[in-house]
Amino acid sequence: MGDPALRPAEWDFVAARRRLEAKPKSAGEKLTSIDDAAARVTEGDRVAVGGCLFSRTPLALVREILRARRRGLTLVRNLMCTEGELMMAAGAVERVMTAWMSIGLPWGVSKVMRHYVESGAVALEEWSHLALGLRFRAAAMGVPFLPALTMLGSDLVAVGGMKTVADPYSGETLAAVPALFPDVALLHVHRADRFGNSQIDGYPHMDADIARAAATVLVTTEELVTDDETRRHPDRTVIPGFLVDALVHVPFGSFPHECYGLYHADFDHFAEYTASIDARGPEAAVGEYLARYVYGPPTWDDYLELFGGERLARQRAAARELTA
Amino acid sequence: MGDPALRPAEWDFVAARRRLEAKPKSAGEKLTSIDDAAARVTEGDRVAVGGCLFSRTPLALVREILRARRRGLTLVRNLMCTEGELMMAAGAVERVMTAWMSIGLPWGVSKVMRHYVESGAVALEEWSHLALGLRFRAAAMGVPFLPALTMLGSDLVAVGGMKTVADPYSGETLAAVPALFPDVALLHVHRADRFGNSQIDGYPHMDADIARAAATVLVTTEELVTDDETRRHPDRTVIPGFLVDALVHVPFGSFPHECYGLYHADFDHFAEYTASIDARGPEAAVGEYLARYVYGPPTWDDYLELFGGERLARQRAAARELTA
Amino acid sequence: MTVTASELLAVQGSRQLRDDTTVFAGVGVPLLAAALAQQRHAPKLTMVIEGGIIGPRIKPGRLPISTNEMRAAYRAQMLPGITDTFLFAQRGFLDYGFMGGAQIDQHGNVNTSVLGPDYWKPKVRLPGTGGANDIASLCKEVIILTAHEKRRFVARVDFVTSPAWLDGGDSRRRAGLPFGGVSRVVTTLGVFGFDPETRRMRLDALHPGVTREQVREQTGFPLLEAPEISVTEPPTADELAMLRALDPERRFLG
Amino acid sequence: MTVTASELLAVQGSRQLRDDTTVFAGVGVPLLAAALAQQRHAPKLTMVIEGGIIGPRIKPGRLPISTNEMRAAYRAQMLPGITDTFLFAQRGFLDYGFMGGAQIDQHGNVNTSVLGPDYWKPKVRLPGTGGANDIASLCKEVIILTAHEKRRFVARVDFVTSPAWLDGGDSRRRAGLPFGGVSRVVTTLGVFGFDPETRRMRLDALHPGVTREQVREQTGFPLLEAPEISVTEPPTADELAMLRALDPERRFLG
Repeated sequence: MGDPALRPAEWDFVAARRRLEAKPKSAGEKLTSIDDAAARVTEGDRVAVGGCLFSRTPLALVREILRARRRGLTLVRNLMCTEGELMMAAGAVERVMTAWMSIGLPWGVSKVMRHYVESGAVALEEWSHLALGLRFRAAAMGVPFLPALTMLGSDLVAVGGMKTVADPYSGETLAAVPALFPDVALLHVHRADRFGNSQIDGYPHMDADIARAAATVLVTTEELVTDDETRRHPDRTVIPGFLVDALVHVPFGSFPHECYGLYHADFDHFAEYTASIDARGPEAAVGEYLARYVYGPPTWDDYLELFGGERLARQRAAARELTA
Repeated sequence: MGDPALRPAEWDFVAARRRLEAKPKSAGEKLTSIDDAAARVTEGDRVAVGGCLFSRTPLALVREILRARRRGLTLVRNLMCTEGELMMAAGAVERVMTAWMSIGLPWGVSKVMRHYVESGAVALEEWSHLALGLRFRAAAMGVPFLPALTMLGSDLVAVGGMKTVADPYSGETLAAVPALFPDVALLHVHRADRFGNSQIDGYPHMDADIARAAATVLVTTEELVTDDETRRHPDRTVIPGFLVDALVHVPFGSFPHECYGLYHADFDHFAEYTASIDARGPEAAVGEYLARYVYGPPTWDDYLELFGGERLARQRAAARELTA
Repeated sequence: MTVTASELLAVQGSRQLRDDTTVFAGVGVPLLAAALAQQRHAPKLTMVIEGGIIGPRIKPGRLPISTNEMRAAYRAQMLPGITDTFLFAQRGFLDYGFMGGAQIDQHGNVNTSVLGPDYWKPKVRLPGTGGANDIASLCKEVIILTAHEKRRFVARVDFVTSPAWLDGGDSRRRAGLPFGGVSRVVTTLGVFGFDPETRRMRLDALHPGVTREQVREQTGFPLLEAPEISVTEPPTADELAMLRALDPERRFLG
Repeated sequence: MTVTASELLAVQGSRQLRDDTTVFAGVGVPLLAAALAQQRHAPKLTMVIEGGIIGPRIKPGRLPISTNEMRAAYRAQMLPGITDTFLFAQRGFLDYGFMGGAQIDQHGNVNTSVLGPDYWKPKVRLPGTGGANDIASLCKEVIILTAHEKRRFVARVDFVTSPAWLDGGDSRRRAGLPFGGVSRVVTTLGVFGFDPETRRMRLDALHPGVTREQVREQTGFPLLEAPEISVTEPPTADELAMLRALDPERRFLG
């Protein structure tokens, strides 16, 4: 668990490229069901999760992967939130690679994270926020590392096993941030056409790099549009269809996390959730939560009904007010 | 002239950063006149030109720099077009760094470029298109080089003096594409507010990287909008105001080159221009052209009158038809 | 109404920011301090937020609780993505990094990762660096705002999450960090700098009514003292009024 | 109407492209060939254009003359910028590179930079690489479309602008290019591949009515020959009709 050595599959750009070369890069149909999409995640996969913290998290995909009882996953996300807590409590994940994990200032340090990490059940491999971003970007660019000026001198270097590189021009020593090629990327976007061409509004987080870095790309979209519509604003497309493997139409696919301009994060829900953890402890409280929200409702619509239409409308109005 | 050695000022990220650190990064007013903007280009500067070929070329700025009779410039642009020919014929430039220079397929190899380069008057330092893009990107990222898999094995390596770097993880040899920090960037955008926040429609070319790479950033804009307007679509902004030094409102600021969605390139004008070069030779023909279009008309409006409102309207309609 | 600890930090912090600059600000007190500076003496200051947000307008009463939410992006000028936002810092565009800290040591290094000697078997697992390491590595100048408590001010942090002057002297430069470093620590007791040679923390100014003894008692290592220790100006009525208008529900002002 | 050289190249080139793939295509005949393939047998082909354009619809009669203009971007699916477009190739997303060439040698290397022995004192200065070097370095497979003339087919190019198999054998891999390489040269006389060991150019197929002698006469180096040299299918009426509809003004078809 406490192995600081980088696993070669993370930075092996030759193998990662051969994997892409062997795969069809089709402009054809990508639309499918959420369970068909989730079935492409297999035991032991390194899974990169798009969005950031409680923003544009692909929760419908995360939920479906948990329902499929996947095990032994490595979860990679720059800032982790409740999706990480659910994955830990469900026993799906044995390692997380992240820069930060909790929910947000008002809810303090994540008790779930502390429980599973301090007990040794899950290894938390910490990288700086930029370093994780550059790991995805290096992979997106098809190179094994990117030079940078961050993380040097800190104790984070030893945690992840980052090396340095000498600039061949000046001789200066730079961080050599290693590429991170995920097996699968999970992403949630604002709109896409059935061929997978995907557009994001507002803050783009790291999704574009993650999509290019991963061997398999699964996308859920708030809105499904015709390709005439995506072609009307090609400068809004951030993920081209040829690299998408599966697309699922899931309105409110990030809820109770937010989706920029469409719905605000449900802080009341976070407060209930953390109050329950405070009262009953991580295992019992999150166990109940999983039963109620993940294993119980068969479909995402059933899941959303637990929140109710009024709650969804309220969160939609809050987002509109802030972005109008 | 034929010196293949990289000049340290191109890749010295420490000096380039110190230069930025010493400069105010203000959210204040950036609006000024075209001659005040052009005056910030000084003798011997390394000048990066935004857009690409005959698309979104900052021609109003180029014209004003020629009117100010700057000399000894190094011109950097990924694909060069008539702006490079004018700079060469005016004696403003002693070196160009580019991947390609001419106008376009129908007009053959640039006779102006051949004349000035084959005679030794101007050095043409050739880099691959991606390598030039990565040179700007390395500078934009504040690092001295970026690893890549391009240009290796070709004779271009020796032309620019590119070195290689060993990946510290796999041991593989990669190209180490050196940063290129320009003294000045010249850019033309679709819309900006008076504080310099700039938005581009359609293909973004390399402008965002160039803006981050340069020590001084000069921008012309088709449309001047309020900052309420830029703030309405913050996900459209590609250059933040704090890095812009001077902004000038110049409608049709790229003409007879194109501006995506706003006006089509004037191929008839290119045909007249190249016919004149075919007839009279580069020095005489471009000399006349400079007198008529650059040194003659005192203002950009006077310049545009040489084309006439009907021509501008025709080119506008052609662009609308292709992007509606 | 008396001045709370958070109000004092926000006001004293805001005074550190000059006009015509950029500041990479964390949510909570740092963002409040930056917004106050922008309203009061630095109208041409640009705020940059880790979620990939440039130049937002902070809406009074709607302060964000995370760097990745719509309230943090309210009326922003640009939303360039997280990686590219940090790269602005790496290139040299971001003048100030404005951050808090769980544990800080005599050379300004901050720990927000783990308590205890073994990273892989932590006594207490903290949330992690987020962007703090990057801000500390890349901004032109870092200013830390923190409550001054003995358990926070330790001789050596358990884990260097965010590097300041590392082991002092030129160790930061030697580690491959040619730029930046912590210039100021603004606490509830005073304002601190670092000796330019040893890079050890130095008391520069006390807040009104605070004694050197109080500072020593709340600091877990020997502090240097500037030749002349000044006393800070207390928050003015103007500053407090502006600040309180930004957070009328006192979600961050306590 | 007889089949012109450009029509022959476009049709034979289009047949090289499989469905469910991506092709980085230069303007002119390569783009026409890709558009023909998309219409005829590869509807799920994505065209990628150097100006930073993905998935355009090529508008009949409005063919672009440069990779950086609105006709090349007509109804595109994405406009990611030039550098990022090449990076798709570097990552391995682009199956085919489809390009022309001024001068080509027995190992498939192409020169579009200078004629004469001294780069800095060129006898003739050509426009330069543009993205050709990158396409040749980065695409999974490169297909060259060119008129077959003795002055173009030389033993060794004056200057290697775009690397194919360099000096043959494993010299491409040793130069640091682990991927790609030229797989096919489609000319006005036939279709050529490369010996997998020596990486020397090899005649694989002749166009109908072309003899080996004609090929040898127009080639400035000794050609290998495949054990069985096939004859290509002539362009069909369907192919020609579709192709001609794309370029009714015959701006590229001659």
